Amino acid sequence: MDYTLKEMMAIVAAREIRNDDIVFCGTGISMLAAMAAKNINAPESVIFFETGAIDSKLEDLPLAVGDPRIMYQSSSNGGLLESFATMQNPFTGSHIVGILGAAQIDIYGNLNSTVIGDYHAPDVRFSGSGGACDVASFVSRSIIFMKQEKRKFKNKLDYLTSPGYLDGPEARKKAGLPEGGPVSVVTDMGMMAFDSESKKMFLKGYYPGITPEEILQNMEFEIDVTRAEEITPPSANELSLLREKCDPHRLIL
Amino acid sequence: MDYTLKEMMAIVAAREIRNDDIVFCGTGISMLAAMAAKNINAPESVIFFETGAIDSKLEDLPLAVGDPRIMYQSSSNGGLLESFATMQNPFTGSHIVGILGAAQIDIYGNLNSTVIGDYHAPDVRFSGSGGACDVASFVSRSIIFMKQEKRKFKNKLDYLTSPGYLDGPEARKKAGLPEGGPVSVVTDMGMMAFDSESKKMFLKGYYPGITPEEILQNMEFEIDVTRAEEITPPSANELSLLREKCDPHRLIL
Amino acid sequence: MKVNGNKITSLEGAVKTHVKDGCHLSIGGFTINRNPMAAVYEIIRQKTKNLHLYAHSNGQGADELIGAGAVSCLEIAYGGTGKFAATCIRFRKAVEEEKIQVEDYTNYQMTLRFLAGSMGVPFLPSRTSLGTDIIEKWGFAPEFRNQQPNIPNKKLVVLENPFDDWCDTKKIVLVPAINPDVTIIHVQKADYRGNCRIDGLTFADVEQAKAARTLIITCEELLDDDYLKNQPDRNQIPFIHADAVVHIPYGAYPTACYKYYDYDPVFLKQYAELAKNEEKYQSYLESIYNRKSHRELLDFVGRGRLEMIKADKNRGYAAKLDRR
Amino acid sequence: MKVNGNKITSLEGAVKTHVKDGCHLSIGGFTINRNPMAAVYEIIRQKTKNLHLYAHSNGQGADELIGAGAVSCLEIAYGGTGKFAATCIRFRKAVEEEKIQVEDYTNYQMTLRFLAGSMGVPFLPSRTSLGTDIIEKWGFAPEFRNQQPNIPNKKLVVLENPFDDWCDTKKIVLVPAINPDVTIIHVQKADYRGNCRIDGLTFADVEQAKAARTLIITCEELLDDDYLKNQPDRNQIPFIHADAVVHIPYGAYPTACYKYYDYDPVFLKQYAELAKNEEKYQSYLESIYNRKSHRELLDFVGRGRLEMIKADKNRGYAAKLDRR
Repeated sequence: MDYTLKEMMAIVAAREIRNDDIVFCGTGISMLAAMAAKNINAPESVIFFETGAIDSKLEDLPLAVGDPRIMYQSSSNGGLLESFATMQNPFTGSHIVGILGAAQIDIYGNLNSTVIGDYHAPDVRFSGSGGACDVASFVSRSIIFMKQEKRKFKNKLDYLTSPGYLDGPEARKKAGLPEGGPVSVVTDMGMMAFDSESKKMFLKGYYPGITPEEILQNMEFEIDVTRAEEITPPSANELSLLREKCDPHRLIL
Repeated sequence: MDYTLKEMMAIVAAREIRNDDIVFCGTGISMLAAMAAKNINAPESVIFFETGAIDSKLEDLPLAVGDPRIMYQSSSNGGLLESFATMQNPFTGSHIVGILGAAQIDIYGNLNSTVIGDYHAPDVRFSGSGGACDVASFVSRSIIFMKQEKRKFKNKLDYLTSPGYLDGPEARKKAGLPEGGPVSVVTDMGMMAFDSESKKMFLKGYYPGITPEEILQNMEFEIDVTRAEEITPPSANELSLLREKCDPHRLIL
Repeated sequence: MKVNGNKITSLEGAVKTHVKDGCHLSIGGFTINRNPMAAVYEIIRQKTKNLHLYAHSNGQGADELIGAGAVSCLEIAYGGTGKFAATCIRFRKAVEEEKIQVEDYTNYQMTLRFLAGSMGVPFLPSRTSLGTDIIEKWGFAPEFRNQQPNIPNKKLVVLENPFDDWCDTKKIVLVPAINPDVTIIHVQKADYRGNCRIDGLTFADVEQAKAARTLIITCEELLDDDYLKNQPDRNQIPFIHADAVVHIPYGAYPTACYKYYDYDPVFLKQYAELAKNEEKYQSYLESIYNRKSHRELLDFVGRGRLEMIKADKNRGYAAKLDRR
Repeated sequence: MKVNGNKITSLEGAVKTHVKDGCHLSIGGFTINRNPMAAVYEIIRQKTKNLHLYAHSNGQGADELIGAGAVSCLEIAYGGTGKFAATCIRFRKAVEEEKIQVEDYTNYQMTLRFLAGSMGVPFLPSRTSLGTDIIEKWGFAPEFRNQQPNIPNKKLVVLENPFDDWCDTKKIVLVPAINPDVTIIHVQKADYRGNCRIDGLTFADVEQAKAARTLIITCEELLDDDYLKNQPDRNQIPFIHADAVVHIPYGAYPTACYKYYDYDPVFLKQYAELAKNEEKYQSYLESIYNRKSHRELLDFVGRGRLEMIKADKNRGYAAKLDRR
């Protein structure tokens, strides 16, 4: 089966989504993963956007969470207030899975999407939190997309925008955050999960043709790779649904 | 001119309302006063309800602030959140005049609409604050309807539901309340106002046929009556607009 | 809440499953409008007891629950039904006879409390009630509060503004969140998953709905998913908050349901009369117990009166209704 | 705000009267949707300087104001336009070159800050950002904050929950209210007094509008009072908040306006390209200065492209638009 890395990543993330999940998604590949889950393995899952649309029909792929395509035939069109309240709400929030991306990640799944360098005189400025910090703070679990690069998997973040497990077990609780935190990091080489005790990232799987060593070489910090297994590539069915149902015009893929 | 006391009271209160006022009103005579102002002396004033309707057409007289008649052709149908936020909002709140009623009032215009007797074992229980305390707390000025009775004009309230000037000048500020407070008390015998220095109630006017002494006899506390003048009764024009435009079916009058 | 799927059920089943003795309940509507009356009568019929009821100005529904002895604790802003009863009569009796414990808030405070619950925060701030007995006098004794894990330890808290005098504010009142076990609302339109469209004012229904652990929706019309999704801007509550959907026309009767029917002044006046008399009220309660469903109340009221309160298409209420 | 009366005015006049140098401004919309672009270009044309801009995720509008050098201080959650620029390019440059001072919040925090302003409270609480640098690192130095009477003395405050652990919450973040001098929003429908109807998502427009001292509304369609009052449930902003109403079709172009037109991918892609190049950006700015009105931009873009982005009646966007 011929597939691109982007397709692999979208499918790997989609497989993490279950029926009865409410999926918060952002733009780009995260939107694609949410749509893939809905069209493939979790038809009862519900997609929702921080801008306030829930369960949009999504006949056409949105290019931003402010895209008018998410307003068409949704269950309700609210605003930012409603959407973030839904995440922080104890009853709905516990069903929500967030999909995030970032410029940097550390071993506890904390994310930086604000600056490289000093905050007050940055070398590189990024978009900033947007809703990412809110999602990472509120929802029961989150899936993170990252490029597997040494400068992105950092011992220490230049700026901690969105909370993962902060500095280890109990740290979220101590800081005052709700339970939750990242569960998967999907990269262009494999997938990490987080140890239930130490809350540290470990390698859960690698793509066919990639070795755990290669992944380690593309990270600044060391992670446990003993639990890693090769990840099953996208099936023909997964691929065709992804291509034909989710992004027929190849806007993201 | 023949008129009832209720008509006199509605007209006297209506005269206090100006163009560019946003009038919060409750049920009964307060609704009538607001409608009278709009139909007679302040056509640009805007009526709004704590339930969330602004500038309703009011083709028919509502019998409660939850009456569906206030939902017809309003400018916006929101909810309680929107309406009270509008009162607390610094820009809109400063234009709002509230019309209130109560079971008891004291010399500083504080109101009781909760209980007679001990709060924990009341002799008489009333409806409670509803939005009255919110209105009295937030808006720039309020007009109060009262029956002129000794048991209602009290030295000390059994329960302070809605703040007037609390215990005198500066007291609202000290308590943390926004500026504002009551400006008029309209009764079945006359109208009181509040001294700009002492914040104490004084008699501003009495109805034809009523003397200041009679009014004092119907109050537990003493007020200054030296500034009182006879109040002009409703004109033929005022009366006909009140009767024909505001309450043709005599639901309140 | 239940994320997805078909949530249609019977009223009897929904009340039996969710509204248990001692449960913390809130009901939607305002005074004489859109109270979930069919559900209120069903709760009375099932003789549920010891409810902890959260009301802002839910007049008729709250009064009937209290009158039936279903309520032991009440947090409330206003117990009245406008012209029909300036103070709700069974509410007044129950408080004067010390049959229920009451905690008083303002309408805005109750609304903020539901909003806080729906937002997942422990409190929200406002400047209302500073200097009043709403702050000074607590209906629930501190010991009572400490005994109950599902109510907050304080009625409210006055906080110095931590941002100095930002917004010209020195002090602010924090009111604690409410997360009812169950909220019941009556809406004009819903679908099988629980998307809701309310016509006219929403009162505090949306906040009450989203604050609840379990949401029961009764509706005038049960529609296709597609119908409601064609105008998503008009749907205030998305299905993810809903647990049970019950189709029950005239489900707010004798209170009003904008665009469908008006309140019934005959019923409300009769109710206010008989509520004053112990004996008459007991036989009124018997009549509720003896009915099997809301349908039987409507049959008893009769087509003629229902026709009289039918809403004009344009105005949304019955313009010609005699309300004296 | 102005309570009642006719508020119709020209865009040039509204901007000249209300958007002064140094003014605290917020604009509506989100990334590539319903930004008040006609007003943004008018502000650029009038060479307004030293704006203190409040943005949540107002992508294109915020970036063009920053690119034109109109902004000196920025409070923001997100500077991006989705696929067109993951990080807005002029925003990025301005921050990296330290030409503007930035304070970072989250989207929810910015929304709550506008909500607090609209509600008249100095702050609102949420559990977001605990343990992060959003709390630790302040963009505006304390001295700067103390010098400016119209910004709060603190970026935010972490408070111990005064209701013990009610709602399982030990700590909470309070964010300070924003009351902008001016908010500008672009809506689908408005009337002469300033009643507004927004189709599709409202983003944070309603809160931004109600938080402002002065509200300028630009609209696709200017309608009779009666038209909007026939469906009051759909009007999110009542006229009492409004100061100026400007009728300006395609007023959100090149961003989208649901039910009217889509975003223009050609424009947004070209913009992202030229924003990377100093020289090209200068001549882009010249082209704005040289235009007398938004109309001239639309004429320049041409009927063909406007036709391409025209929204399908049913879907509300241009389904066949080539967005690659």
